[in-house]
Amino acid sequence: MHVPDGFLDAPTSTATAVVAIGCVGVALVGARKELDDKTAPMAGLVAAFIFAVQMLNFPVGAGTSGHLMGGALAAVLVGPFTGVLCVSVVLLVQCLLFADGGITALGTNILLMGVATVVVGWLVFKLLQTTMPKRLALVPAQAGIAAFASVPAAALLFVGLYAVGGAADISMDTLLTAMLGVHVLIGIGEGVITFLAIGAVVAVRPDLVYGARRVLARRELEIRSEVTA
Amino acid sequence: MGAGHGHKLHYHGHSVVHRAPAHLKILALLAFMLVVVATPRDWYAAFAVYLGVIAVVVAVSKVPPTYILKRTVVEVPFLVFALLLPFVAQGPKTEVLGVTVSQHGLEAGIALVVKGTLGVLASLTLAATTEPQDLLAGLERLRMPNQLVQIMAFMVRYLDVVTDEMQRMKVARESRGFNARNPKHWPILARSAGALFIRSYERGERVHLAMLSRGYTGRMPE
Amino acid sequence: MSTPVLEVKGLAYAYPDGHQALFGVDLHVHQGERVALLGPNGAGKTTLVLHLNGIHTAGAGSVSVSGLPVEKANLQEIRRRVGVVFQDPDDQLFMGTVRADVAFGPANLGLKGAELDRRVMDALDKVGMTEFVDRPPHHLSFGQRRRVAVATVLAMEPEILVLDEPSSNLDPASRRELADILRSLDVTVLMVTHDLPYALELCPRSMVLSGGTVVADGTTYDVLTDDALMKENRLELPFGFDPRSTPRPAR
Amino acid sequence: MSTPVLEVKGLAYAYPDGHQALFGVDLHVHQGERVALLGPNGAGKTTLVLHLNGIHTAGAGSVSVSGLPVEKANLQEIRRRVGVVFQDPDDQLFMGTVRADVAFGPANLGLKGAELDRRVMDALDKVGMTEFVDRPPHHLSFGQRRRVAVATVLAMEPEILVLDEPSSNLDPASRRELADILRSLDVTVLMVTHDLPYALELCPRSMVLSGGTVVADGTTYDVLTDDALMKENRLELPFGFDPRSTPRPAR
Ligand SMILES: Nc1ncnc2c1ncn2[C@@H]1O[C@H](COP(=O)(O)OP(=O)(O)OP(=O)(O)O)[C@@H](O)[C@H]1O
Ligand SMILES: Nc1ncnc2c1ncn2[C@@H]1O[C@H](COP(=O)(O)OP(=O)(O)OP(=O)(O)O)[C@@H](O)[C@H]1O
Ligand SMILES: [Mg+2]
Ligand SMILES: [Mg+2]
Repeated sequence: MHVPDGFLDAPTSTATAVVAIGCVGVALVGARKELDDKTAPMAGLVAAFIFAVQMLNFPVGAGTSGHLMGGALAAVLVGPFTGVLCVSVVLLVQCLLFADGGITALGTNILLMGVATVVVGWLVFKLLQTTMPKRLALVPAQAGIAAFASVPAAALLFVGLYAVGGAADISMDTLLTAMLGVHVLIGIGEGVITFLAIGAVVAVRPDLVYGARRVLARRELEIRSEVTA
Repeated sequence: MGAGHGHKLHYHGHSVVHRAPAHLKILALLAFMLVVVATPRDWYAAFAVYLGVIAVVVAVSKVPPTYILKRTVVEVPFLVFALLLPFVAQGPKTEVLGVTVSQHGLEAGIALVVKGTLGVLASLTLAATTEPQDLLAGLERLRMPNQLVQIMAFMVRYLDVVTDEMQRMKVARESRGFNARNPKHWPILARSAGALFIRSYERGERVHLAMLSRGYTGRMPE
Repeated sequence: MSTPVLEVKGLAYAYPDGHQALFGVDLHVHQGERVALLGPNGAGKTTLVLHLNGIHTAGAGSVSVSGLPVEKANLQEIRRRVGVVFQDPDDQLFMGTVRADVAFGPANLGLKGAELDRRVMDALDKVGMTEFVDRPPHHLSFGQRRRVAVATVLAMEPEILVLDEPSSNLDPASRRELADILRSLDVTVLMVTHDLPYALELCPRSMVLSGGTVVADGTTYDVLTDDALMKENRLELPFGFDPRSTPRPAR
Repeated sequence: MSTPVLEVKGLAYAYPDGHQALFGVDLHVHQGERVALLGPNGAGKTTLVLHLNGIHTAGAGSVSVSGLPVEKANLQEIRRRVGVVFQDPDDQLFMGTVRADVAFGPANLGLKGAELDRRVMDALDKVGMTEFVDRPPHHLSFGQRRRVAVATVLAMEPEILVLDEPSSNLDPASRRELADILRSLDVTVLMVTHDLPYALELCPRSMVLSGGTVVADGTTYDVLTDDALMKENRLELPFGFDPRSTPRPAR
């Protein structure tokens, strides 16, 4: 759902840009706790992966294009604040190097795909974590469900923005039904991919999953004293 | 993993446009598009002028126009949307070539195509004349916060690592009699995608540590 | 004489960046031979090896395996016959566990269930890696990865084994065990190596590749004792080793 | 005795996936020594080496370099003093050209212009790679990449050189040249190797690491001639080599 230049009217674009800048600012402050020497490369990789995933762009039914978003995946892997930063960077690169999403619509796009999916994904994930038993094996499923929920949420916001600043007055009911219908389908794909990806990482490098840190047990080291020649 | 030896959209060249500082190019793109978006949708002459401006920049840059035109396909999904607008929008109807369509939707659709296309052409011109590395430096000069710069630097680098690892895995698979055309092999591809993620991460992590081992402090030496 | 199992004629190749690595290579290897491929760094050994199962495509000249030209139509069959152990084990291992990685090749040949399992465990047993069967390969030490890489190829039971520096990064015992394995198999072996005593021990015949052409071909003993040839091609005998004073290895 | 330049005490470490690799390692290396670190595949040699400049962080125990504990505050200084050549050259090379890659370290130390250039060309000259200065490192042969990897570290002129299997994949002449370079430098050397004659030739002292602990430490000659120790740790002398019949190397 990369919004191109001129899709929403100027006041709406400006407003979303201001809100997006605010959100990224909050994320920058929040990410200080999440981002260090070792997690910076991880954030870069997550960005690269989301980039790759979003390249799978397929036109769908009544209008807009659909593709996976990766917001929930980012939130679970690197934390919500860094997650917002990752997706925002992806959108910036896509806009500047691939002309995917207009530069004047960058704020809108960040709000839709960077902020909405990450926040909704993270909230659902946290909710599931607090209500379910603390087990590492459950993390991928929780992430998958969170990812599924995040996509229609972003679609809803998209319809809202279009109602405010859309260029043509189409029936909101039609748009809403179409967008939700399509994005529930995309959400299923998103959920499955997120489940698989988080599952693969949890299996061999659970320490890399931000959302799994809480459930990681501390390990004891064994010392073997041997007679040295 | 070569540190930024071009990307698929970069067209190697030495024109004025290539050499212009990246931060100025980004600002120019932004200003240009703001003007385009703010232009009322029925000032068709203005849009013709904008298109002329892009054409001149492309000509100066010596990037073959077909090179840029071929890449406008990213726009296709929204073209579909624009084409549908006249049929789904409400309001007064009008007739075009014997088909009844929404007057409002028609105008909106045309405006969408025009403005969107200008945006795509302008961005592609920037992409074709700017290395990712320079773009990064440009954004840094524009005071993009350091955390974002770092994430973007790693992202650009990882895109190389991931493609590189993917290529290696492909060769390895084929040497052992694998043939990806067969759909029953898709589960294998899915599983090796998980391995690809960890592998790329760990390779990138080791390289990052190698950089730290040689005194890297987060900024490339001149 | 029978058709050679490996036949390379006038092979030339340039990498996509324009760098030419092979300048007309001719070689024949016959059924059951064990041949060492020696030569300095950058001679083109790896480039040559990657032509033998069609990973690179000849720029000029031809390669054939048991009379079958290496070309698109025959690739499937050729890759079944020729097993290549790459110089870098990271190029060879790509699945999430050692078991899945070793099973990958035989599974592509159509093996299933117990038979597949037996192949996998057999191959891992040969290289002494059975206890690592459920670990991810990229979490092993370099030498352990090398051993798994060898196992992935052994599991396919190819007729022709091509190994690119298989002994590097192996501990001395594993190196000897690998030699034992190679000697015990009834296959044709072409082995790239910089370890000259190892070549003498294992391969009765040696070829020297230098600057993209074959500059010598003869018994390993003759090659290693030809001082002028050795010097020209950056081949030197290691500290404390003299082929003249070792027992001539049995064929 | 002076403070050791490398001091490791009770070092234990587990990888993030839970696999423990070091179980309490103790070792000292003094100024100007050349020490070989031997041991079977998977012994923990690489894991140990990566603690010496703070790439891994000790799970238990401590590491210090010239009296400076390896911890966050000292990392910058320690990485200036300790140069590590990784086992896999692909982990070490990351820039677009050989020149940029070799210049990376010295440039981070603040070198510029002609001085930087001299360092780069000197280092490349030592490993015989000057003619490749403008090629991308990932388009080189494995052995060539290994040589460039060594050059990237030599260019930083560290006080302590730690090398993880530097001779693997090198052609015999390069191997000897590397030995000559290491002997000519006035630095402390810790070298991981599976090449026992090479260890004997170059390092008067050897340590054996096995199962994550140090099981032997003595002169290389004594270690290589201790048959029981050798057998236990998968160390075997190669075909045709007998340390007892070689000249005792000069220190
Ligand atoms: N991907 C590549 N692109 C361009 N040139 C390459 C590439 N790989 C290798 N070369 C060049 O081709 C020549 C032959 O390389 P090759 O890898 O075949 O050497 P080799 O004999 O295997 O050496 P080594 O003993 O170091 O493994 C070298 O000069 C090398 O620089
Ligand atoms: N990234 C990793 N994650 C988990 N375990 C690892 C990882 N790297 C190595 N190991 C394990 O730690 C142990 C020690 O590995 P290390 O790489 O230090 O061995 P090494 O002595 O260097 O062996 P080699 O001679 O084969 O290079 C091995 O059992 C290995 O399987
Ligand atoms: Mg090679
Ligand atoms: Mg090692």
